[in-house]
This record gives sequence, C-alpha cells and structure tokens, in this order.
Amino acid sequence: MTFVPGLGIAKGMALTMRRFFAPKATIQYPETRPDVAVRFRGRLQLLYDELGNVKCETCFQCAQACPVECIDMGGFDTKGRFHVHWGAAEQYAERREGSALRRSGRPVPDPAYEHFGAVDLAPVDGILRKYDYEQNAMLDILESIQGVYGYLPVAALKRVSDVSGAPYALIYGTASYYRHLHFEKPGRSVAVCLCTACVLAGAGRIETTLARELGAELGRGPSAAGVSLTRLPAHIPGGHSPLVTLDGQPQTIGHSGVAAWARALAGRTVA
Amino acid sequence: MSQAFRLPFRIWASLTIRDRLGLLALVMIPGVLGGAFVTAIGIAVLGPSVLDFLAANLPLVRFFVAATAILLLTVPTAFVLIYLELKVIARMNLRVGPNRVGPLGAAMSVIHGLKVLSKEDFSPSGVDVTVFTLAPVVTFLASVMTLLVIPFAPGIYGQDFNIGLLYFFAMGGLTVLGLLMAGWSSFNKYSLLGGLRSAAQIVSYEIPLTLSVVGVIILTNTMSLNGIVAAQSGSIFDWFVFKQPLAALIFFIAATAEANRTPFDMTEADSEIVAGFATEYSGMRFGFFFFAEYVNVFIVSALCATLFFGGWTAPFNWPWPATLNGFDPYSLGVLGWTAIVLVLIVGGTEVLAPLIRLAGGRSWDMSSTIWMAFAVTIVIGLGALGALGFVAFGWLRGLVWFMAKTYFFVITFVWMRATLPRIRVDQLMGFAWKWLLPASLLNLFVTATAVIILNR
Amino acid sequence: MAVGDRGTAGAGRPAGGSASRQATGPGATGRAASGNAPARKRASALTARGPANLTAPVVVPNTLWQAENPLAYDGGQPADITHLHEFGLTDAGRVDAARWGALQVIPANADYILDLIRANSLWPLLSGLACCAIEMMSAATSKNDMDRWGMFPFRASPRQADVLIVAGTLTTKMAGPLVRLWEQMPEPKWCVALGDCTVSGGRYKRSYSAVQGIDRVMPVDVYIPGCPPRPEGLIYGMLQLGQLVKDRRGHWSEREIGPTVPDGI
Amino acid sequence: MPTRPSAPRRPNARATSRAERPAPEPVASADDPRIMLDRQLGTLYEPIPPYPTRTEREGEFYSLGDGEMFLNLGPHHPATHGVLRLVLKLSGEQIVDVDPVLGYLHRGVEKICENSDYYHVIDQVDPLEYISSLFQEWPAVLAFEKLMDVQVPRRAEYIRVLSGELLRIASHTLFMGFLALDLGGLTPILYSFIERDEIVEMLAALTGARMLFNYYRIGGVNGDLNHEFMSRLGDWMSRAGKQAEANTALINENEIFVRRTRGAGVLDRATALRFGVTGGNLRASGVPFDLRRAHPYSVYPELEFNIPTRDEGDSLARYLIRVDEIRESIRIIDQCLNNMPDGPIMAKLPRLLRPRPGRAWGAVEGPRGMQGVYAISDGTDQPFRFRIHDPSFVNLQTVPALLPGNLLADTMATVASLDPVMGGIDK
Amino acid sequence: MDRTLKTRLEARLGGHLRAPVYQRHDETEIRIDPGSVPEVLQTLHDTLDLRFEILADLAGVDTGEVMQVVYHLWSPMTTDWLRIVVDGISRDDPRVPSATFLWTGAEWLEREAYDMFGIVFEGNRDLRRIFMPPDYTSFPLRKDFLLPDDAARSPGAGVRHVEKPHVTVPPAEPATAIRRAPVS
Repeated sequence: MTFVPGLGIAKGMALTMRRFFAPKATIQYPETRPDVAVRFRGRLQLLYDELGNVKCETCFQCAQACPVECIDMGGFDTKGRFHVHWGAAEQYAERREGSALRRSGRPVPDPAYEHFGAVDLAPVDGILRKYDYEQNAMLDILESIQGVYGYLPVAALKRVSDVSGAPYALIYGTASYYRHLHFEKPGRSVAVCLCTACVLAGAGRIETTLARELGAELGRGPSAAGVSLTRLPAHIPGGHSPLVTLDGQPQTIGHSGVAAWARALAGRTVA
Repeated sequence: MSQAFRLPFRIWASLTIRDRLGLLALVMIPGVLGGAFVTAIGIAVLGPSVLDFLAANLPLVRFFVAATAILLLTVPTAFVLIYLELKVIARMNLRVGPNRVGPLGAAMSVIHGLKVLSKEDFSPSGVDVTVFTLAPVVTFLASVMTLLVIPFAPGIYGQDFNIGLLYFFAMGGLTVLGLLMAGWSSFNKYSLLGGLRSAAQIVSYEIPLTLSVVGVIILTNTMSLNGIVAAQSGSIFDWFVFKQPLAALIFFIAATAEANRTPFDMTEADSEIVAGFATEYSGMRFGFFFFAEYVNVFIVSALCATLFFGGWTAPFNWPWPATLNGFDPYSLGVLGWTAIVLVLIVGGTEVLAPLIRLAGGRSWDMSSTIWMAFAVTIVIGLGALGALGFVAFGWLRGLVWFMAKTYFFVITFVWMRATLPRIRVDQLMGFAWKWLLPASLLNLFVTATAVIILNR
Repeated sequence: MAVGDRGTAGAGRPAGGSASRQATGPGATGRAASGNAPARKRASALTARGPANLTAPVVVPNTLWQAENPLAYDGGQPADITHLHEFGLTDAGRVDAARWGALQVIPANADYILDLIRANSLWPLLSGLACCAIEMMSAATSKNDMDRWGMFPFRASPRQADVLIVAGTLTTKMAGPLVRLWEQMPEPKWCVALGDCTVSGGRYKRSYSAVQGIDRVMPVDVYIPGCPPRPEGLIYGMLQLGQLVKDRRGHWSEREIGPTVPDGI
Repeated sequence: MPTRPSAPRRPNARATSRAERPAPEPVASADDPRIMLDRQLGTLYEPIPPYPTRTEREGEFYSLGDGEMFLNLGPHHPATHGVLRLVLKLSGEQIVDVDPVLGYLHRGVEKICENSDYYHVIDQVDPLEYISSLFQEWPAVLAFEKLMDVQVPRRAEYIRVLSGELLRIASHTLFMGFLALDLGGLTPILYSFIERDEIVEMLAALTGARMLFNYYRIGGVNGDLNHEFMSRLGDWMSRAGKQAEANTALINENEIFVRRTRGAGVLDRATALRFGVTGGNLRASGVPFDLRRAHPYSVYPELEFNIPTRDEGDSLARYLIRVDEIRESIRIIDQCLNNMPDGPIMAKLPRLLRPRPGRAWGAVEGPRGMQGVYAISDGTDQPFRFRIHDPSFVNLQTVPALLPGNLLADTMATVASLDPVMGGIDK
Repeated sequence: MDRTLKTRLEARLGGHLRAPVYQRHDETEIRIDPGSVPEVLQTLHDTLDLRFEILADLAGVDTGEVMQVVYHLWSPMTTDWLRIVVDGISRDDPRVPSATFLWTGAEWLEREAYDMFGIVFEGNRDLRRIFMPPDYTSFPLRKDFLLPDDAARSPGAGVRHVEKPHVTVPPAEPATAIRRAPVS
C-alpha cells in the first residue's frame, strides 16, 4: 500500500484520464459486424454454399437428433411447394412472428395453415390401434393411411406423431422416402403400358410427352395440375398396341395426338 | 389528485378533435379580445403610475426576473450536464457513449427528460401521498433557489444579499429535508435506509463545509458573494485558493458529500439499497430527483469556482486594449449588422465549397459539400462573433471565465464518479468527524491568527 | 383433441380488435374433464411392471412432513403467477390512460410523437437470472455498447425501468417475483425474452421446475433465440423493439396484458 | 429413410397414446397444494414466515429482538450474482443474522441428465457454472473416462489444460469487475468485460461457442487447435498482463477499495475447513489446498506453477489471491504452448457409449473451488445417477457465519469476494 | 490405487465394514450401515494416519430398492479419494445420522439430499427444503418421480404443471435388450 493516503486514488484517476484519450473498444455494431470465429456454432441461420443454394435439404437428421425436439423447419421442396413440417410444440421465431403480427392488428400471412385442411381422423386412429402405436411399423401405417385417403394428409401425419409418440421428423422422413407414398390429393390418373409391344408401337415417346405436358413424373405423385402418371403393370389383353388408360379406361390416341389430348386433359382438370 | 381535479382531464380526453377545437375557439376568442381590451385600458389609465411603480421598487422586479431566468435555465443546464456525464463516463470506459440520437448523441438527455416526463407516475399503495408528492418538489426547488445568489458575471447575478453565503447553506440544508421526506414516505425499507443515510451524511458534512468557508469570510469580512469575487480580482495569485489551500480542499470534499456524488453516494447506492430514497419514484417525480442531483453538481462547482477560484475574474488582465480604438459596435444599427452577417455567410460558403471539394471531398455529392461548407462557415462566424463579444463586452468575458471554471469542476465530479468506488457509511461519518472537522477548525485558527498578526 | 387444434386455436383468436380471447385453450376445457384419480403406491419403474391402468398419475405422498394448517400456504387462493392470465381474458388490469404521467392533459393520439421519444430511450431493468445475464452485461459494456441508443443506465428499481429484459431460465419459484417485478414497472413497458429458456423452456424442456417460456406467465414483445445469444443478438433485438414501439403507435390499447402463449402449446 | 433399427430405445414415454392420456391436472386441485408464492415476509416490520417454523434454526432466525427488522436482499437484486436471496435480520445497519434462500434457479439438471445419453449429459452440464463452464465439463468427462477405463491422448490433455486456464483467467477478470461494481466503481467492470470478450472470442475460435462450450468429450476434445485460435492467442499473450496492471491502479491500491474490503468477512482457517470451503477462498485463509497439487489430474504434475496462499482470510485477501492466480495461469499457458505434443485428440471409442456398471468420482480445481461429479452407471446408455458438486454451493454456506456483526454495505463486499455463481449453486 | 490405505482401513474400521474394501483407479470405497456413520466418520477424521479432514461431497442415491448416502473425503495422507457408501436405508422412511457434528458444511448438502430424496438426517439443525418451494410435497430425484414425457404439452396457463408425473409402461422387453445390471 502506498504511504501517501491520496496517491492510490490519484493513480486511479490518472489511469481513467489516460483511457479518456485512448482509442475506444466499441464496435459500431449495425454498421461494422464483429469478426466472428469461423468455428462459431451460435449462428441461427442456414448457410449457403458457393452456388447460392441453401446447404440444407430438410433431411431432418437434426430434427431427429435434437434431444428436446425443438427443431422444426419449413422449406420449398423440389416442386416449389412450401411445406412447414411441425416439430414438437415449439415457439421459434417463425411462429412467434405470427402471434406478434396478430396482436398488432394485421392479418397473418401464415403459409402453414392452408395445409391443415380439416380431415376426418377416425380411420387414422383405427389404423394406429391396429398396429398398436408401434413406431417400427411406420411404413405399414402410412400405406394403410394412403389406402384410406388416397394420399397422406399432413393432418393425419400430425395425428400419427401425436398419438404414437414418434417424432414428426421421423414420420415425414419415412413418408418422403418411399416413391409410392404421396402428399398430394390424387386427381385423375393416366397409366401407360410399357410392355415390349407397346414400346415398339411408340409408348415410350407417348410417356415422355405426357410427362412433359402434364408436368407429372412417372410414378411420383400427382402433378400440380392434379394428374398422376403411372405405369400399367401389365398389358390388358385385347387392347391395341400403344395402350394409354385414363382412370382405367383405355384411350385410343395415336402418338401424334397425344400432346393435344394431354393439354386438354390438364386444361380440364385444372378448370 | 382527487377525483374532482381529474374530471376536466377525463372530459377533455373523451372529446373528439373537432369538439376540442370548437371548445378552444369558444373560450379563447372572447378571452383574447377581452384581455387586449383590458390591457389597452390599463395602459391608458395606469400607464404612467405602472412605470414609476416599477421604477420605485426595482429590486422586487429584479427578483422576479432573476427567479424566472433561473427556473428557465436550470433545466437546460441539467440537460447539458447529463449529456456531459454520459459522454465523459463512456469515454473513460473506453466506449463511445450515445451517438445515435441527434448529432453526436446531443439530443440524448433531452430525450431522456421527455421520456421521464411522459411516464406513468403512480404512487404505490401504503404511501402517504402528500409527503410522497411534495418530496421531489422540495428537493428540486431547494437546490434551484441557491442559484439566486451566485454571481455569474460582473452585471449578471440574481440578488446581491449581504448574507449570500448564509442563504446558500440554508437552502443547501433544505435538500436533506426533501430526501428524508422521500425516504420516509415511500413505505419501502430500501428508501427508508436511503433517506436516513442521506440525513446522517449531509448533516455531518454541513459543519466542515461551513467552517471551511468562514476562513474566506474572515479574509473578505463580507458574506456577499459579489464582495468575495471582487476581493479576488486582479491576477491569479489573488485567488483564495492560494491563500486558503486547506479550506479549498475541505470545501471540495464536503461539497461532493453535499451533492451525494461518488465516492459519497450512499443515498442512491445501486448495489446495496436498490435505488436509495428514489426506489418508489417513477415518471416525472423521479425526473425531479434526477435533475436535482445534476443541478446540485452545477451549483456546488459554481460555488467552488466563486469562493476559491475567483468567480468571473480573469486569471490575468487582458494585455491588449479592450476597446476597438473608437469603433462603436452600436453605430451600425440593426440593418447594418444583418447585412454584414448575410454577406459573411454566403461569401464563406462560396469560398469554402470548392476548397472542401478539392480537399478530397470527391466522393461527396454537390449538396453535401455545400452543407459542409455552410456548417464550417457558421462555426467560424460564431467563433469570430464570440471573440468580438469577448473583447468588447466585459460581462461576456466574465461569463466565459466563470463557465470555464465551473465546468472544470463539473468534469472533475464526473471524473471521480467514473473512477472511485463508494465509501461505507461508518467510514464516511468517521472521516467527517475525525478528519474534516478538526482540519477546518485548524484552518480557521490559522487564518484568524494570520489576519491579526498581519493587520497589526 | 382434434389435431387441427393448432389451426383452429390459431384461427380461433380474433385478429386484432380487443384482445379478449375465448378461453378455448385445452387448459380450460381440460380442467372440467378429468377428476383426480386415486393415488397409488408403486414400486420403482426400473424393475417392476406397472399396473393395468396406464394413465393413472402417481402422487408420492410426503409422509415425512405435513403442514398443520394447509391455509398457511394460501391454500385455495389462486397463485399470483397465473392472475395475469385472468387479466388477459377479462381485461381487468388494463389501464390505458396511465401512460402519460404528468402530461395527463394531452389528447389520446399524442402517442404518435411520444412513442418516437420512448423508442429512443428504453431503460432496461437490471435483472439477470442465469447465463444470458452475462451476455446481456457484455452487450452493455465497452465492446458492443448498448448506450449508443440510450439504453445504458440499467435502472436498479423497476419503478424507473421501461424494458424488462428477462435473461436466463425462469423457474417456478422465481415466476412469482418476476411477475411482481413486471407489475411494478410503470405503464408504457415492454418485455424482451432473451435466450432459449425464456422463449420456450429451451434445453430444460423436460425439467420439473422450469417454466416453459416466460410467455406462459407474462406478455412478451420480442423473442431473442440463442443459447446464449451473442451480445449483437440482444442489440438487434432491442433495435427491433424500438422499431416495434414505432410500428405500434396508436395501438396501445390493443396490447396484450395476459400471457401471450398461443393456446394449445 | 426407414426408421433406423436403433438400439433398443428406452421406453419412449410417448408410447402410450396421448389422446387417451387425461389432460394434466388443473393447478388448483385439493391435494396438490398451490405454489407457495414467495410472498413478501409479512408486514414491513414484523414479518413471520408464512408457514409454521419447523426447524430449530428457522425458529431462532425468524424471532425478532427489539429494534430489529428483516430486509430482503431479494431474488431480484442489483448485485450481479443472479437470483440469490439473502434475508437479513438488521438492527439499524448492523447485521444480526442472515438466512440465504436458494432455489430460484433450480432447473433440475440432475434429473434431466439421468434421462439423457452420455453425450447429452456433457451438454446439460454447461449452464451450471456458466462463467466457467469448461470446468464443469472436465469432472464429468474425468468420471466417465474412469467408468469406461479410457486413456486420453496427451495432446487432448494439454488442450484441456490450455483452454481451462484461459477460462480461469477470464473468470477471475470478471470476478474483479463484479467485486468493484458491487462496491460502486463503474469503470473496472467495463475493462474486465473488454478483457473477457477477447478471451471468449478466442475460445469461440477453438471450441465454437462463447460461453456454453460443450467442447470436452469422453476420451478427448472436440476440435483441434486451428490457426485462428493460435493467432488470437498470440495477440492476447503479448498484452496478457496489461489488464492486471490496470486493475492494480484502479482497485488494489485504491484506498477506498482497500478500506472497504480489508477486515470484511474474515474466514479463519478452522471455520473454512469445517465448512468444507475449497478454492481461492480456502487458500485466502491459509490452507494451501489446490486440487491441481493435492490430487493431481490430467498433465498438471508435469507443469510447474506455485499455489498463492494468504493468511488474513478477508475479502481483500480473497481478491489478491485471484490476482496472483491469473499470473500463475499465464505461466501455465506458456508451458502448455511450449511443449504441446502432437498426436490424436480423441481416444478410440464406440459410437454408442455404454460404460460398465459401476461408480466413479471426478474432481477438478475450478476458479471458485473444487467442482466434482459422482456418476453411477448401470450398463445402459444413460447414467443411473449423476451427482454434481459445486464449489459456490459450499462457499455460500459461510455467509451466515461471516456477515453477522458487519454492516449492510459489507454484505456486498463479502458475497462478491466469495464469487458465487447461482447456476451452479441451484443446479 | 493406494494398497496401504486398504490395510489401514480394515485395521481401523474392521467391525463396521459391510463389504470388502473396493479399490479402482484412484478411489477407495467402503460400505457401512447407517447406524455406524458417526463413529466411522469420527475415526477417519481423528486418527493420525488417516486424517480425512476435507468433506468433498455428500450425495443421496436412490437405487430403486434402497436409498444410499455417499460421502467423498480427501486426506493429505493418501493419494486416493475415499468414498463411504451408507447402504441399506429403507425407501419409505430413510433416516441417517447427520455429519454436521464434524463438518458444518454438510448442513446444506444434507438439506439438498432431504429436498431431493426425502432422506431425513437426524441431528441436522436446519433440515428444510433448499431448492424446491417449501410446500412442494414430492421429492424430485427419487426413481418413482418420473419426468413428464413432454413438459411443453402441459396446460398453457398453469405453471406448476409437472408435480404429478405421468406413468408410462415400457413396451414388452425386446429380445435384444441388454439386461440391466442391478445397481448394487
């Protein structure tokens, strides 16, 4: 300790006066951003790769691994459809924005709500009871749901997640993995027979024009226009060679008139 | 406020804009006309007698003018002090301080003041309302009234009492009353502790404060502040700080305690008793306390400057002749001066704009360069005008010196707030009674003997 | 409970307009439905198998200590914590005219100017619960300086604060004091939930004593996710709060005074 | 992707259908007593606890003598230690007795750890001692390594010591700032945060997080040293001592600070041992007990550093101990950088950690004292019992023994000098 | 692994040990009955060649069938940690003599064990709840107090939602489940 009583205080004052003229340590945040470490895990944003697309294809690994299941994500899939896949009841920024907007008196542009069309869920409960809420039998549950509704309504998937306890991310992952499971309502279905005879008669070219015109992909699910394009498992005996069926009825169209026919079909369904 | 008092506000709030305008028109027009009519008659009939009435009791008029001037000036000074403190403490903490509200954050303190004005100030349950409401008013007025006595410049001062210093310490004592009222009435243990602490602290620091000033009184054998300042006129060595160094030190320390500034700010110690006496106050009531503290700082540093550093006297008398060899500023008259000012401004901008452009302002577009030039001209113009005034008018010179000394002390107070921790209450008392009091008595004794020996 | 409850519950709340919501949340309907099943002694879950009735809750009776008079615990009185919920439904605690303090005389839409002033001088209350408090302090210190927007003097007493920044996990024991703090703040007041634990219970989702998000007990205006969020995150949140104060000018009477958690969550 | 045939999962609690599960009980049912709101203790002057006193200590505390009153340094209090509530029995400003009330930040971490796998446990342990969270991960990792009989590579041990000592310096710098802030100084806390920000950004470059690091793994560490971390460390090392010198000017030699802390909260040697206090607070009372020497772990036997001890045992001694410890830590970091070995940073471990059934105790010298973890494993992938021992919990116990007799203003000096962190105390 | 410590312990505390002294890594574990706690602690603390003077930790453990209290001690005379496991405490009325006569620091540790497990320590002057609110009835860390499956699903308004745990029954034991070793 110093002997002169006031010296310590004077030294402290001298230091603060020196620091008064020293360069400041403040980073003017909104204008200049701090140099955050590369390995910093605290970023609450999706990263973009050099081509500019998002480094995430909603594969749900993180949603499944999250111990408190607090990750839910929304994204546009390859067909440009916006899906919000609800995780556990979690208030993340996206939904909080909704309630904040609601309170401030403005309508809530919430894409999530359109997909929750009211669906009668009794059959879903029956199916679940049949499989005893077993999570490992998820594929059978989904197939029987598609059998009942013709497609997998999001409300049904939510119901399965709630009741059986499987994380929603798991169910959505399984549903989106298998080709024969669809998320969209089945519209008209066009089938093309690709047996050797039909292919020789031009069924291959018909199939490509149909896919182009209807915007549907062979075997995937109904297109935006509500028409699903599938492959006939076998040639119906007695049908002429390039066999195309609309909802089961064989159609007589040559490979020349196919484009017009398909456009008309797409036109009609869309109207 | 009792229900009846609120009734008009509730009615007013329920009216629509059109009704309000109608009501205002209904009331104002006859009022204005009537008022004009009455004043016209009054001037015609009483005119001469009013004038000589004013002439007769000039000091009364002077008091009213001084009181209104002080009331109007304290709030802006408080704003300036708050901004100064925010910026200086920030600078000392190596951070930048407010710079987003107004140019360089200058509007910060005004915004804080207005926000505090528009905040809900409810009185919590269990509080006895009258004392609770009066406490901030007492504190604020007590500290404002002391400004009446301080000589700002040769001609500019409120009242020249011949017991100026005594009046000052009397008013200083009243602030304690306000703090005690606040502490006791807000029915909260923290504010009770804060109030009692402030009472103990200010009482035990009042005595060394007054005793240290008696030395100065002995030297000038007058208590009027103008007299004291007059006694210190002349060069820097006539100031009392050289004649009474110990008294100056004691006064400064006791004054920090009087103004509840660090290291003696136990009354509003954040980390111990939540906000001291001001725990239960919100809204404008807290605003009064907030301003009273800063006005206190201004007053105490003003008194320090007046008593020991020669008030508005210049440290060295002005070597160059004060007059502008025969040029009489009033001769040009108003028109002349406005013409000069306009020419100066326009000319300045014209000259400076290209210069700024050349000086690397290439990235700026034309309008911002002109604005920059205009701003620089204004600054230079004001500087020139100020210098002219400084040379020409004696009172302006005095005011500048007085303000310089006062703000030097204000900055020292802020500097101490940034650096020093808080003293414990019992150490505070011990320091006052065991150190300051004997030292001030010793100083008194030495001055008295010196005066007697030297006079004989 | 129809799965679409999120849809209906969400849509059920009237957009804008007076903020009194129908009490349709599951909490309310659940209350009437289920009685309290008899308590049953049960061996440990690890080794023995449970009883046939799956869903009877187990209450472990505390045989060791009983309070002589249960009323000593304000038996029966509603907890102070959830009264804001009733306020929210019945608009009981709504005081709209109180926000002008000494300026009682000015007309109602003076807010358009006053809110601009208030947005630039938001004094936060010095209140930190856990780790986010350290990040809040480092937001207020030299490196990223909150005082640039006039937010520095962290007021110690709630009477002089405008913004309650709740930083850290809110537990059931601290919920009462926090709500009392919120009520002691004078009227134009806002609340910022800093960190995952205040937004939604965060990593303490399964805790038995953490409140799953402070919007279950009090109205919250700005949510700042992150565990802990960077100091810049808090500053960005406060800027958003300033923007929110400016956006909501004139809508003060439609603010939420009860908990803002959407029903069914 | 098909649902992965994961290991036999524990009975997922959601297995029973949620639909049939009754809506949870309303809060106010008869046999479920209401939340006892932490009500203000009675009226202003004669508060009695809102429930009949049951224990001898409670009866003795809640009985008022003449001229005494209760004061709540309540859960929300400006002093910066989180939600600690001290009920003081005052006569005037003299403290007669203190009853600390805890639990305002009790989040039930031990229960959550017993229901999560071993990776998640290390993550759950961070927010406990949030100012120095690496020091809570270290004992957990030590205990699990003992359970799994894992040999940690030397490079990982050195990286642990390096990052640990850096965080110890940051924690002590914060301690100095908080102590000065509690005594009224505005500036030291801001200088401390500048220094802490620098260290924390450096650790973010290494570990990826600013505060809750989740960096240590069972058998090593998560990431190796990278250039960004080493360059920031180099800049910081060049002016490591600058902050300490600023503090000496502002705090050590400042008469007001010294008078306020000398003789406040004196803890003598016997009481310290009886209370089980550890760390800097114990060394300030003259007992040279530092776990890095008393029970050497990791690579500390190879590093040479000495243990600063003092005998006065008051707040000033506890402060000066931390100042010396910062200097020691800088020496340790130097040695770590000089002989940092090469090699792997993680031991070979199976993806799914299932330790042998058994018990293990791991303890580490944290900035506030000995942080310990007692883990019991039953062979599955979740710990059976995960007991966390926090030094501040034991250090805070001395407050009712230190404070009586001092003044109200001394509570701040004494509690700040014990440096409690409420996250660890309330677990 | 301090072999000499084992021999010294058996020599001093032969009568009290319920099981052989178990040593692994740097820990030595002895098991005693609740009744002999004061005597064992006193001897460990006072004998010159043991001198266990620092109580590192006091923990409650609920093994499903029986309650245990575990003390960890440190001594300058040996490089090992000593763990004393007080075994065989009944789950319905767990009572153990308190250790506050030797270490006042054990007071809060015992309060925490009482608060979390309900273990009553006779001789502790201040056995109140330390973490949970004073009127909380159940003991959270017991094995039969199950965490709610999803606390978020609890009612929006209520805050005290979790005291009543939901019973969940594990599905039929899958064949490949690893036998859970009984925790001794």
